[in-house]
Amino acid sequence: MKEFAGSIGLVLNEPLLFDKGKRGRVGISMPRRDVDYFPVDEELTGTGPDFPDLAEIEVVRHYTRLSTWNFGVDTGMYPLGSCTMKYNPKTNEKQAALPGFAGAHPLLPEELSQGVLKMMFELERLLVEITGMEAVSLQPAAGAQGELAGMLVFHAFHKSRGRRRSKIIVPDTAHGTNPASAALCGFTPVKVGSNDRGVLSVEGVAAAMDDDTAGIMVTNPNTLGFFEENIRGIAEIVHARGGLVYADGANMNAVLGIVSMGDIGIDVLHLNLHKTFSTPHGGGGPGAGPLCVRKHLEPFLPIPRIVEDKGSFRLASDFPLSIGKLHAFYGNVGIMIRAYSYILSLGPELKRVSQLAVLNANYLKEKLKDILHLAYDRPCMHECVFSDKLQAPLKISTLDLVKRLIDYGFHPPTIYFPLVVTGALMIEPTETECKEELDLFVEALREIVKEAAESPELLHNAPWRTKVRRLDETNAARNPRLTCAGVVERSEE
Amino acid sequence: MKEFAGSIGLVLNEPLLFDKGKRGRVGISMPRRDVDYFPVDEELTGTGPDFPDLAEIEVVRHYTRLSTWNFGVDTGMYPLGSCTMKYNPKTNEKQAALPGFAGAHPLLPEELSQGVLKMMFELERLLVEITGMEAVSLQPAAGAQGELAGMLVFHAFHKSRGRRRSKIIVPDTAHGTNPASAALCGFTPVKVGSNDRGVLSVEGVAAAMDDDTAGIMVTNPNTLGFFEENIRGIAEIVHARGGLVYADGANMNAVLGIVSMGDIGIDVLHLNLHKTFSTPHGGGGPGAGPLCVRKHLEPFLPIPRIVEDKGSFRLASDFPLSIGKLHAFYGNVGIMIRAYSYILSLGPELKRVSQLAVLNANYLKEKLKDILHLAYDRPCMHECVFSDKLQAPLKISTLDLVKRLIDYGFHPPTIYFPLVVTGALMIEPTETECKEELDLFVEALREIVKEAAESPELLHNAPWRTKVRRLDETNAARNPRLTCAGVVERSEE
Amino acid sequence: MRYLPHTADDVAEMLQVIGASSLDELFSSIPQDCRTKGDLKLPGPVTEWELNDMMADLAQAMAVVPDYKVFLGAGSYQHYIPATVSYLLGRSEFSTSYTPYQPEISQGTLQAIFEYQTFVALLLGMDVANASLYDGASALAEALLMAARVNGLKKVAFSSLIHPHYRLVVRTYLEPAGFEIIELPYTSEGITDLTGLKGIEGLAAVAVQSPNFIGCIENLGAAAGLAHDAKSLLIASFTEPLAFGLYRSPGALGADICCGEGQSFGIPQSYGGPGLGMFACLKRYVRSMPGRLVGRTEDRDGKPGFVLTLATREQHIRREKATSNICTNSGLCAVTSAMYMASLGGSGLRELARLNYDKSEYLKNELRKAGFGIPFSAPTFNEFVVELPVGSEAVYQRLLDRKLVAGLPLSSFYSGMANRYLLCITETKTKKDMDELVSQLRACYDI
Amino acid sequence: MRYLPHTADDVAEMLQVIGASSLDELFSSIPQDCRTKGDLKLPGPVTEWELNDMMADLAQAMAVVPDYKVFLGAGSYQHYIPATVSYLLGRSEFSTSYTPYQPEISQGTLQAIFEYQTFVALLLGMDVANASLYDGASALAEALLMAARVNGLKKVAFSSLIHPHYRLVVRTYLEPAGFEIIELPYTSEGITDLTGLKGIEGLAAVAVQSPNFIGCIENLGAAAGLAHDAKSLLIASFTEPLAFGLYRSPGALGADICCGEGQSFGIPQSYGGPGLGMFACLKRYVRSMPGRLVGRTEDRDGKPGFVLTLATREQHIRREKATSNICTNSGLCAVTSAMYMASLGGSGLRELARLNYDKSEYLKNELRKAGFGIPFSAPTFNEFVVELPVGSEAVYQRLLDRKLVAGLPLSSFYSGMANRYLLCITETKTKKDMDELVSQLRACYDI
Ligand SMILES: Cc1ncc(COP(=O)(O)O)c(C=O)c1O
Ligand SMILES: Cc1ncc(COP(=O)(O)O)c(C=O)c1O
Repeated sequence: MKEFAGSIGLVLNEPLLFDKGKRGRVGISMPRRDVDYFPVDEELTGTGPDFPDLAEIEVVRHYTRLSTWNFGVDTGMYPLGSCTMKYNPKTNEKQAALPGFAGAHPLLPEELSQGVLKMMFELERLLVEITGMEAVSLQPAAGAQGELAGMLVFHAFHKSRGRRRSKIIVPDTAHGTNPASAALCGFTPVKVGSNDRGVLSVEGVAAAMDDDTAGIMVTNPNTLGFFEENIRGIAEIVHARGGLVYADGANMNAVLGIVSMGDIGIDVLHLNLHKTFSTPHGGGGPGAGPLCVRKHLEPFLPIPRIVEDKGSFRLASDFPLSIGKLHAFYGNVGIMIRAYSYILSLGPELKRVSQLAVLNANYLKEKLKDILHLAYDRPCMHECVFSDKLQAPLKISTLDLVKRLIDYGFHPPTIYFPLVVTGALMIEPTETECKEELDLFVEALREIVKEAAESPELLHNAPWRTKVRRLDETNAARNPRLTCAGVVERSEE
Repeated sequence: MKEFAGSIGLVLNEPLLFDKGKRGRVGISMPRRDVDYFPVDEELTGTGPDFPDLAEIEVVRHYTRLSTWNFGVDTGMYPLGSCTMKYNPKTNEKQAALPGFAGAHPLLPEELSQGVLKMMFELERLLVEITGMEAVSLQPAAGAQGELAGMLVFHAFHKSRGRRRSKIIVPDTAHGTNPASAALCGFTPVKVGSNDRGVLSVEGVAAAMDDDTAGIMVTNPNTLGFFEENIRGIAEIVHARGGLVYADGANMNAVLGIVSMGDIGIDVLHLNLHKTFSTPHGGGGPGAGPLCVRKHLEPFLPIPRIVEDKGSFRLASDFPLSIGKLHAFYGNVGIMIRAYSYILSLGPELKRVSQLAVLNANYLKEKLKDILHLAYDRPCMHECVFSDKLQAPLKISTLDLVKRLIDYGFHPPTIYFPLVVTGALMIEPTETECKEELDLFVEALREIVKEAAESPELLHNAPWRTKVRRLDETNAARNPRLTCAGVVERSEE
Repeated sequence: MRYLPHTADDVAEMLQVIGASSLDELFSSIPQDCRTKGDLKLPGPVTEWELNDMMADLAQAMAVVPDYKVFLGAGSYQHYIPATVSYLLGRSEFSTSYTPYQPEISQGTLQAIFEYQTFVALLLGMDVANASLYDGASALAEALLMAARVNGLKKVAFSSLIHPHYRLVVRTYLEPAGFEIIELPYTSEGITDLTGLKGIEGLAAVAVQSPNFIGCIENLGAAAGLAHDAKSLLIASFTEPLAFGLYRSPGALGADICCGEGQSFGIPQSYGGPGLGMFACLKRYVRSMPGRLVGRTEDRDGKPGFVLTLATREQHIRREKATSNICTNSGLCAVTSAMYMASLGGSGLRELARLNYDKSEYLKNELRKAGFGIPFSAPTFNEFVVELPVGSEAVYQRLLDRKLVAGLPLSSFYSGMANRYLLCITETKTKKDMDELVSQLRACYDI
Repeated sequence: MRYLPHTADDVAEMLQVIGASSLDELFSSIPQDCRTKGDLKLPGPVTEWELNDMMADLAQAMAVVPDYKVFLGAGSYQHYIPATVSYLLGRSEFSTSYTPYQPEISQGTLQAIFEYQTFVALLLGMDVANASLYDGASALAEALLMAARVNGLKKVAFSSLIHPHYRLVVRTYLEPAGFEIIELPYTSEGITDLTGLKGIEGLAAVAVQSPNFIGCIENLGAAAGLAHDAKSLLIASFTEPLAFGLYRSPGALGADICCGEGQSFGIPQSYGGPGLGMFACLKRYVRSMPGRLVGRTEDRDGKPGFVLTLATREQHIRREKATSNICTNSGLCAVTSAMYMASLGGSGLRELARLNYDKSEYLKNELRKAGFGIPFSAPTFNEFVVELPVGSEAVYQRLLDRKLVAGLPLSSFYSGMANRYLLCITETKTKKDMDELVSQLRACYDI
């Protein structure tokens, strides 16, 4: 057997912060007091929260140890379908940390903020070129907020035409944020199914589309990894009934420089900078979810917008049709800097990013389809969806398969999504994985599938080598313990 | 049993770099070529070395994974006697990385180098105040080079007085670098033993000192953790016979602000910035070993020296008695910046550093002396030396004891040094460990000592939880494999 | 290109396995009329070194310390960030990992977030906190939506002294869904005028910010009383959590939901984002909470560990019935703030908060002594309003030329606030900085 | 103080365990007359924030890019350093660990150094390399000492075109131990004049640097022939290892020991240190080598792993009989250079070396075209000597005022080199930078 990455090594235990420390220590350099004490209204003051006092070394060791319990992209392959866990270039971190950016106050007078404003303005232009859309707002703080912004644009668009529509078409393969975002705006999602090729049909959409429907939310390529090949026809139908077409661009990594979203009937699109544009996920954020629209929807974009005036830049809010503000300031500028750096570093080679992402996914699909059931046996885009159908007779579930992958040194793929595939296993290798790594991943899955037949308990009880084994999620939800016991004691009743 | 830091977790395997990569990849951003190709003499050019070509992600993962196989001060307690593995403040790293420092060329005209020159000049002044010596050269690149510089000063001093002495007194407790450094200068080390209190006696030194002896090298506090209480008497004897007194200052962490080396008869002293002054060890360097001398030896210090001229600084080399240059430029400036930052951050609190270092060592000594044999049962300075005497009847060696400590999440102490204690176990906790950590360490050793009696195989085969188990060092030395097999193939014969 | 590991050979071999003759052929499922015409017209690729220069140029064009003294707060605060925090959060195991859906290999993030939840609950005096929301503004919107869910009502009231941007964000979130929003006026002391609350029926929540936008400490206790009398929830919003190192926590004063911006705690200002939406509430409302939650549990061997929990509130399970659409949140910022809070400790937090208070009181005093007006009498934390004599716009501009940003002009935010400026003083401003500001102001006004 | 974790209670409890009444009492074994009188008169303590300001001020007072264009090499080279390298070596498992005496928990450092040894051996065309020495200068001294040990002789010869500082360091190391050192002159082409070697008896080693101090490629093959004829070893020294991406390696040309400075490979210049002493030799001499060595072996379970090996050469075992006194070396710099070499790869190394060559040839050409003298005709790598018309000191100073550091004046290093300057061009200099230099020089001389 080949040597896989998973191994046994020394990883240290570490208690909760709240079980450490001693009153009177300090882990920060207390700034010099160069003024006197002033009187303070004792009625208003409290004793301050009961945080533990720790020395600097205790803080450093605590988080150093914690970090070693985590898997990251730098640790190994992270084939999370729908999530594009590509390599996060280190130079981007350096740019975002430049004091001129990191230390900039958002309410500085515009003449003192030209650097950031220019960067944002140019990033908008770059995203216009990449998506084929016509105007961009960088304000949404993540994909889901981008979706919300998009839905608000739908709402505002219809309102501007003096109507209020209550429904929205959402395919059954959609990410959960899509219906949730629609609902937040007061829309009722109407589900449509995909055809036997795993894509939406024009007829299916036509049947659902009516005059009370604000439009449709599609994900393209969709979460089964297929390009919605009928998108133009669908857009025509929707537009004909006065609706708009929204595209969830979480999967843009498949089609950079390949598909111009503006040309295929999409009116509104959000991007995930923390997917396609390489900004790190940070264990769950922060991200950024720019909203891209066609010209006729530009008046609805969030304010403030960045406007160029003879080579200098300012923030403008005089857009009466705007959906308003979504963020306390202008969105996640630190993330924009990273994405901007990434785009400049690749330039027109961005197209190759998608080509290789799709190459990697199809390669895995070919190499794995004899051992894992392929939900739809046809060429895929940047990800492909398998299921546990072949292993089910052995009483091996998707969960068992992927937990065992951990022992081999790989992060599990996305599982049980999209919902339309039972026991789904959604693999997106991304373009930053090299062929050898893919081959190793294939070999690991081959071993695991063999183990499934020969020693199923290896899978049922996997992972074996992690800091903790499978965790009791049921009890966690039944008796939620959400803060350190004994520390937060607010006697409620 | 308490929960100790040692645990099992996911640590990934990683092959050798030379088993990775593929011709045509690149992990660096190739700078733009803005000039033509010029002719090159083909006779002189080669094919270049056969390094593997790797993508950036491969390099990042490789070293990320390798790093997780290492223990560092940020990982846990590192009680290495004689090595002062204290916490390395992160802010010092930040200072050393400032572009004005990190990017400075050493041959810049002096008027363009005032920042670094001032820092170095001031650091010398600070070390003068801290040691009580009178002049400092920052040039030696590590402790051993400081020792060599000191021996060269001895040599030059005697030469300047028209004599050449061939011997030097070195206590049997000395670190191996002391006799090696002396020998490098052509001195023959003469061993003297310590008395039953673990220190040198005046008589012992008097008996060894003669007119062919250049002087003595002491370590104070010595490597048994004791202050050489007879140092003044010893210095008198040595001085009376025309010799000089050298002190290895590797153990200065015990006596900052407590002992003024210049006042107790020391003529030459080296410091280890990477011990006492918190600069990180980097897995074996780089360090810095400044040389401090009394006034009468200042003319012998290495050149160039930093000289102040009406508030500006320059490098001066017009010191005819100087021992010469030791370093291509001025020594390890990056390390000096860190030490300078450390000293400024502590200021007069440096004394408390030593007080707490000694407190910690004595605390451990008290807490452990019933289970481990104490080589000398008396109050110690910043470190204390135990041995495996109590465990020997159980066929448990020092090595077994400390390898088992790894399973408990602690780095082993220094072992089998100093040589005068058989099976020595030398513990230096340093001041940056808190009481709870010391208590945990004590408890771990108590468990281990219990295991030694109850299940000795746990110790003999320890460590259990590391990436590799005990390694075959004999075969490594017998059949040295010092480069990747199959990669370096220079057919020699 | 260093980010793309494929050699020509790799591509050829892989295409062969797939059975495609070219990279282009991989996209054959995309109809021709959906293809981009021509190549992307993008600048670059630039090298890493060119990028360094370009970005340094842009960064250079920003007014930051040490060149500028910036007395701005108003929702974004300049606080010192320890080198330890920057180092630790840069460890790739934290920064390059995904949302911890696979708990066995995400215990680092999970424990760190669990501890963050504990810190936030302690800080705000609440029972539970979530794993973060985007920022203070959307957190307030989510809080109002949550209160509406809890009470089944679509009418809310908020103070006009809540950060004006936050109020705009709330309107963006709530108005399309048909909410009614009542804005409460403010008193001459600089706090919310709650008297109007009395008559209102069917109110889901009352939201007040303390310290409020103009730096004043609100009477949260009174607000809680009135809100609870009206059977509605009190939502306490904030932009400067450091205040709770000195002033009583919203929880102690009766808030039901507490939310705000955590940027002050170790997160760079970064021109306003990413920030950290802190969000906490009473235990009884936890199942209505938006956002992720980390909970403690045990593994198969009985070993303690952490998992994402109560996911049935969330969009990936509940889809359109979710308590919120939030998915990616501000995980790394939450961890950052936990690192910062751990570094401060309880003692450090109290000391630093007091120092912020005393410094700003010093400036307030000096300005008063110099004859400038302090229009609002309510106690403040590290921000307060100064009223300059007429002609302040020109003075402000002159100070800018001298690299002093003398606070935020309030005239565009509130009517009747001409010549009023919101000044912020944190520990990063020295006595000397403040004396300089006062003396420059005096010089400009010839006093 | 954040570095000192002891609370007053801790101290009291611990003193009680020890049986001491005060911290002072812990030092009772130190005679009173050995005690420091009074307190340390040190500035500070300064806060982290004050330190930031102080150090930024000092760093500001240095001439570095982008403000200055520095055409200096001469043993310290400005090369681009990838952000990846800085990040990776900053991981505390690498930076805060000790010398890997405990191999089970030091495999990261050990494998990285083993790979470094392999890189260096490949680069230099040698069999084995050690784990590093301090810098190029002491590495040369150690090489000469080693040759003396191998041959049992105390006479050595070195080229006068070895870096002048290195020659000084060699003298410092060798002269007190009674060595005889012969310095070889140089030819008008700019390389070592080896003719004098013929007659010398009892020579332990001949040392030549290539590219030499004035940038020229030496005839190492001829030197090897002559050295070996004289039964001595050829030591090849270097300051710019990037040259071996283009030119043949010293090993291929017959060197027995090869040593030099590795700073070029990813290590910041830092005003000259820390650097990286690279050191390699033929297998047959390995047991005479100074410094640490990492070797491959197996653990109890037969699993491959790495250890420090051949320690019997070293001071901690052999004490005064050791092959050298070196203990702490440049471990982290060695790892850094390995990270850099891994990032370049073989293809990148060749490409980058060629780019350095072509850029410097471009400047050489432009200078020549402008009428300036190129006194030495031997091929160079990325450094070469230009001869300016008389009055060059004033011109040099005028360029300094324009933030151009126009190379290193050679007059203080060699007689007969008035008006000669050693210019260095790496990939960090653009065509524009070079054109600017030439045009400024022309302007100064009115040509
Ligand atoms: C297809 C799809 N849409 C939307 C989202 C939501 O993006 P975010 O998590 O940034 O809010 C995701 C994220 O997982 C996704 O995969
Ligand atoms: C007592 C003593 N002296 C000298 C040295 C040598 O210092 P360096 O390793 O910096 O050369 C050491 C290092 O371990 C030491 O412990």
